[in-house]
Amino acid sequence: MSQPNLRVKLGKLELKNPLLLASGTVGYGNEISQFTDLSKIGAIITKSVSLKPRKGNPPQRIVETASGMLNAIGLANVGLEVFIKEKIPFLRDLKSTIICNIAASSIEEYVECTKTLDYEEDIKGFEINVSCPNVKEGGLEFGNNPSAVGTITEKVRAVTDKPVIIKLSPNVSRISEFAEVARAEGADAVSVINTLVGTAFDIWSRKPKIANIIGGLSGPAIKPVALAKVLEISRNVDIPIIGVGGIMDWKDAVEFMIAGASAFQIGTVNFINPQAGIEIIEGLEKYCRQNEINDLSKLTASYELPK
Amino acid sequence: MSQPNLRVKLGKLELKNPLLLASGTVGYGNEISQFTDLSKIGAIITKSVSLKPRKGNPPQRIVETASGMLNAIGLANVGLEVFIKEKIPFLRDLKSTIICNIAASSIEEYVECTKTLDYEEDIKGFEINVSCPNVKEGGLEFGNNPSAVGTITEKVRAVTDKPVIIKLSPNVSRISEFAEVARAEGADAVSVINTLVGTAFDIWSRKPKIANIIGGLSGPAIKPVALAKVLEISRNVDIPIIGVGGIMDWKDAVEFMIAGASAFQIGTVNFINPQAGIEIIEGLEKYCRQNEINDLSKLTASYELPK
Amino acid sequence: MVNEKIIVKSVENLQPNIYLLKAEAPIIASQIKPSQFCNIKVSESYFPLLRRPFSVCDVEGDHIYFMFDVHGVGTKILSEKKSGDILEVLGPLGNGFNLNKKFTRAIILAGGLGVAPFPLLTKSLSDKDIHTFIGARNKGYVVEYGLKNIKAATDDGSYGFHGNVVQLIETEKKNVINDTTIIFACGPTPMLKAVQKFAMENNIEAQISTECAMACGFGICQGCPVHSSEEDKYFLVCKDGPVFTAGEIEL
Amino acid sequence: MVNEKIIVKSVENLQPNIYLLKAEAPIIASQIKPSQFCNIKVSESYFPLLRRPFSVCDVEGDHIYFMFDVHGVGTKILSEKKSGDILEVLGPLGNGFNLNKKFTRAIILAGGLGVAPFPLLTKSLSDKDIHTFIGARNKGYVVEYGLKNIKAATDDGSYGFHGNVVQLIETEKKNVINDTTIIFACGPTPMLKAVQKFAMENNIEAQISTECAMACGFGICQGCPVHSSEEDKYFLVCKDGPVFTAGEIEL
Ligand SMILES: Cc1cc2nc3c(=O)[nH]c(=O)nc-3n(C[C@H](O)[C@H](O)[C@H](O)COP(=O)(O)OP(=O)(O)OC[C@H]3O[C@@H](n4cnc5c(N)ncnc54)[C@H](O)[C@@H]3O)c2cc1C
Ligand SMILES: Cc1cc2nc3c(=O)[nH]c(=O)nc-3n(C[C@H](O)[C@H](O)[C@H](O)COP(=O)(O)OP(=O)(O)OC[C@H]3O[C@@H](n4cnc5c(N)ncnc54)[C@H](O)[C@@H]3O)c2cc1C
Ligand SMILES: Cc1cc2nc3c(=O)[nH]c(=O)nc-3n(C[C@H](O)[C@H](O)[C@H](O)COP(=O)(O)O)c2cc1C
Ligand SMILES: Cc1cc2nc3c(=O)[nH]c(=O)nc-3n(C[C@H](O)[C@H](O)[C@H](O)COP(=O)(O)O)c2cc1C
Ligand code: FES
Ligand code: FES
Repeated sequence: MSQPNLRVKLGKLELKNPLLLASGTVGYGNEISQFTDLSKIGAIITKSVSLKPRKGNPPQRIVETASGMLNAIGLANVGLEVFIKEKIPFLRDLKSTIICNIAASSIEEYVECTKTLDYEEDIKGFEINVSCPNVKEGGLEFGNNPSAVGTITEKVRAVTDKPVIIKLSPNVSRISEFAEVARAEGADAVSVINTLVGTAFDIWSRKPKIANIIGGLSGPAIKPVALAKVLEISRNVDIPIIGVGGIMDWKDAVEFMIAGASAFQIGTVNFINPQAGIEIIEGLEKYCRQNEINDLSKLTASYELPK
Repeated sequence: MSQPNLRVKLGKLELKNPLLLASGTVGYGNEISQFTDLSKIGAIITKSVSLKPRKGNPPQRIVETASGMLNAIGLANVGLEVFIKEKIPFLRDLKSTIICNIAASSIEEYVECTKTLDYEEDIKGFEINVSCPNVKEGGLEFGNNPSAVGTITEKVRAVTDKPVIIKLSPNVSRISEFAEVARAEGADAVSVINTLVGTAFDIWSRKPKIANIIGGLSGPAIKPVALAKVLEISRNVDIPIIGVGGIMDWKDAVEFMIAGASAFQIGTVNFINPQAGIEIIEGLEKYCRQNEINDLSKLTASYELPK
Repeated sequence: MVNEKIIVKSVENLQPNIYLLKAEAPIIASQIKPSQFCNIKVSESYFPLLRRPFSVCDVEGDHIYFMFDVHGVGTKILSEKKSGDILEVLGPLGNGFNLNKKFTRAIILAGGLGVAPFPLLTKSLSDKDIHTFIGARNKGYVVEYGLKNIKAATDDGSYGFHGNVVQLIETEKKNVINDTTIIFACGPTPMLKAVQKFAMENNIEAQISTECAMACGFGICQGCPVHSSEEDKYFLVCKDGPVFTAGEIEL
Repeated sequence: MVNEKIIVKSVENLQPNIYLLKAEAPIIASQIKPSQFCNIKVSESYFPLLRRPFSVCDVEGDHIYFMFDVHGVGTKILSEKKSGDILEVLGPLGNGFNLNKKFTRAIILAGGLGVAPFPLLTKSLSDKDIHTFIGARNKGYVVEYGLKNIKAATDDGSYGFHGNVVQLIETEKKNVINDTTIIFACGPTPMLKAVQKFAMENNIEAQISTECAMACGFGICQGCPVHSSEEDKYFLVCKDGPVFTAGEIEL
């Protein structure tokens, strides 16, 4: 069989394949580029950037849990200026498709960041993080309030013609309501899901294992939850979905696409297997050949549900 | 050091120790009683009972996930009549403390079940399941709606003087709102958490791995989420908490008590280690001695949080 | 039913991908009946989380045998066990074949790893006239361990009859079926359905040993339903089964 | 930095709970510097999920050594590795000790498993005058493998000096400190704090090798911050460290 077509289209966003590197799990690409050819993957979503640099949370920031990990990095990032001056050029030279993830503490900050970055032609799209559980001011609050998500989407949409992806929080009852607001306000796609709120305690010191007290749960442990959220949106809202949560190999990626995802992101697995991205793309090609799928995008929402 | 005191008090409910067997994970006690002396544990919470018998969902009802499992049993149960005639006498003879979990599709059904069971002196309390993700009519809907939970609590409270425990759904943004409603309407305690909504697909058949499409995620995978929910309630609402979610050994149990739980339940672990209950109680005693805790209840909410 | 710590004695290959695990298990060995099963904790940790159910394949004194193929993570771990390793095993579980019946001839129908329970059955039917029919994907999956009077079928015809085991018995029924025959069958669900049909058509009693996903294996999780063909209710495979009469259940 | 598949050659006990793992790792062996580390995938599966970071303890030709104690699930699995097992190892990671300095004498301060990086350092300082001070819980945790000119301290006095390693160096400083001395220290954080204080008071350079929870080990997760003592910012232990000068960081 001929080489299967891995290209996918999400609203205005076209990608050579559906594999994206999740924001915050590959920094700005420097380190991971030693293991994964960033020109071969669908896109890299850069670490959440904010207007001003953020120092991040004090240690301990991470802890392992059963088939997962908790993190409370606190959106440590270099800030808009350094990001533009130093990080973008590096990624440009690697010929990688850049999607810029923006995290802010106010609607104005979201808008200002988007406006400024819109001029950067190397940035092919924006992922708006309305759902980081680890920053006091904004994050969670926005993420769990449909009208706030609506306003952010609307305001960001107004200042850029580039693809806008809204990254949704899983810590809600009906995520499809949020996806619907995003769609209505002109988002090109939604990323589903960010981390689940979790914590862990040391039973001897009685202190939380991470300094921020609560953190975001990621990894294989959350895959069933992420899949259910993707499926819920796929069955109720007409918007492209980028699935994320616990993907470790190509089988998990296929599972997300079947459940409704047009593309997917890998996060935690990058820490354990920095070659995962390339291996997953190869696995997808093999799967397509085995199942005579000439166009991978046909897999999206191909679930067969009992009546 | 002398034998530590394991007794705990939750509102009107007094237990010889804080270990409860979670509803739906030990049926009505018959089978587990071959491994665990039911007179030695805090209490057994019986499988959710409804007015009429429920056949339950078709196969496949369960599937293993990373450090967890999905289930969609569909509240299969013998119904109120058989429960009273056959199940209660058996447990009475074993001298075990019985807490009866009630699941219903309407507020009226909750009330009627409670009324009828209130006459059974062997039932020492009620756990009201407003949060089963696997029944179409009711369950989830109630569980994600604070006013519904308020009404159910109020109505059930009105027909019994026995301890009433509301079992909360984790599939919400702020679980403390629900705990507060339960408290305000007179609940003695809240059980936190029921399972998380999840799913899984077979990548070859493209069918969901469980016939009900979505199921409830339980096991070690969800422990960080359950702990965060317990902590959130402990910090915001003045009501005793029964922690549940991913407890596999005494260390996990201690972690839940530190995070705010006055008692805890074990569920999934019963399937893997039917002696877990007794082992955990022994572990708690040992921990108390090592740390010179003469009264286990002092552990509840003993967390030390950074400023 | 006990939760016995059993000691692995050996793990040998019967075929490249098929293993026979021998373990010292005095309690279970003394209680087990043909086609009862055990729920095995394959590792000391909680990875994988759930136990794995396996029929007891054979018994020798204090020793029991499990026969399995490497299917996924759990069977992979089992296949790597070494002599001296300890396994926590819950058993005997479920109801085995019902042998308190008047019959002189036993027809054993096994599909794939469905052969697993039959060495033990064969032993306990020493006084009966046994005809064994086994079906396998190909020559490399045919296992004759502990069986008697065997006729084999392979899907690809690489060994014995070319076809499946139910097609094979069709061609042989004249010679093997009499009025005091009972069929004992175990294998994948499609095969068991065919056996149900075959038993009906030839109206002979068939006892079928079923398989399904399980968590606890002893009746507390309600995870293993199979629908009754008489009433609108579910049986539990682990407690009411795994053996059912062909007429009892809807597969 | 590579993700090398290394082949375990042996795992031996140096003390009842302390292990030395030898593995064939040509690439890492040829690149590693003292106190750089590797992030080891201890199992083929994703249990445990994260890799485990370990200093390279020693190098012999194509072989590298790791020294560790059984602490939790990951080190337990490592301690059970057999000759021939394959490990995926990411390394060399971080910056090792800075040896491009003018010094004639090296004082090695090791607390507990903090001895791990020093056999390799000792080898590479063959031309220097080395004084090694090691501290351990008790006799059963004292490891002298690959070290030179050793003085030991134990918390319970069961071997050598009764006290910790920093108290020991206090009593010895007259004899060992001169103006071209550098301290190389590794151990638990409380000990490293004491070393910072000691170095300050006696104003000698100290290079301390730190430890903290890590996910990736190579700079992408931001999980391993340590606060700078000069500016209001965090270094990353895995990338900017694990070795820092005593004055650089706030522990
Ligand atoms: C009563 C009973 C008796 C059995 N006897 C034998 C036997 O003697 N020899 C043998 O080789 N196999 C037997 N099986 C099937 C055996 O349990 C599965 O092959 C095994 O659980 C696969 O585990 P895994 O981790 O290797 O596969 P995975 O696919 O990794 O398992 C994932 C999950 O699916 C479940 N699962 C996967 N396949 C099956 C299956 N076919 N049946 C039930 N659950 C499954 C596992 O238990 C686990 O919970 C029996 C099953 C049952 C129910
Ligand atoms: C740069 C560096 C070099 C190290 N070198 C060595 C060495 O040479 N020899 C040695 O014995 N130990 C060394 N350690 C500590 C070693 O990484 C831990 O002992 C090991 O990770 C414990 O894993 P576990 O699964 O056995 O313990 P668990 O407690 O089960 O681990 C749970 C989680 O906590 C983390 N963790 C637990 N203890 C530590 C610790 N002390 N430091 C960092 N993370 C920890 C684990 O990595 C894992 O993510 C080093 C640590 C770092 C950061
Ligand atoms: C250490 C870490 C840092 C993260 N930082 C961010 C971030 O800055 N912005 C963001 O939108 N998501 C962030 N995430 C969430 C991931 O992008 C992803 O949504 C989540 O980890 C689930 O995917 P996974 O299970 O594959 O890791 C972070 C996750 C981890 C583990
Ligand atoms: C198979 C299964 C059946 C369950 N049935 C019920 C039920 O009938 N009623 C209920 O309130 N909770 C039910 N639960 C939820 C458990 O009581 C518990 O809240 C959940 O499993 C989390 O705890 P665990 O991780 O220790 O299992 C069930 C859980 C499982 C795994
Ligand atoms: S497997 Fe649990 S009830 Fe049958
Ligand atoms: S461990 Fe990931 S950045 Fe240091």
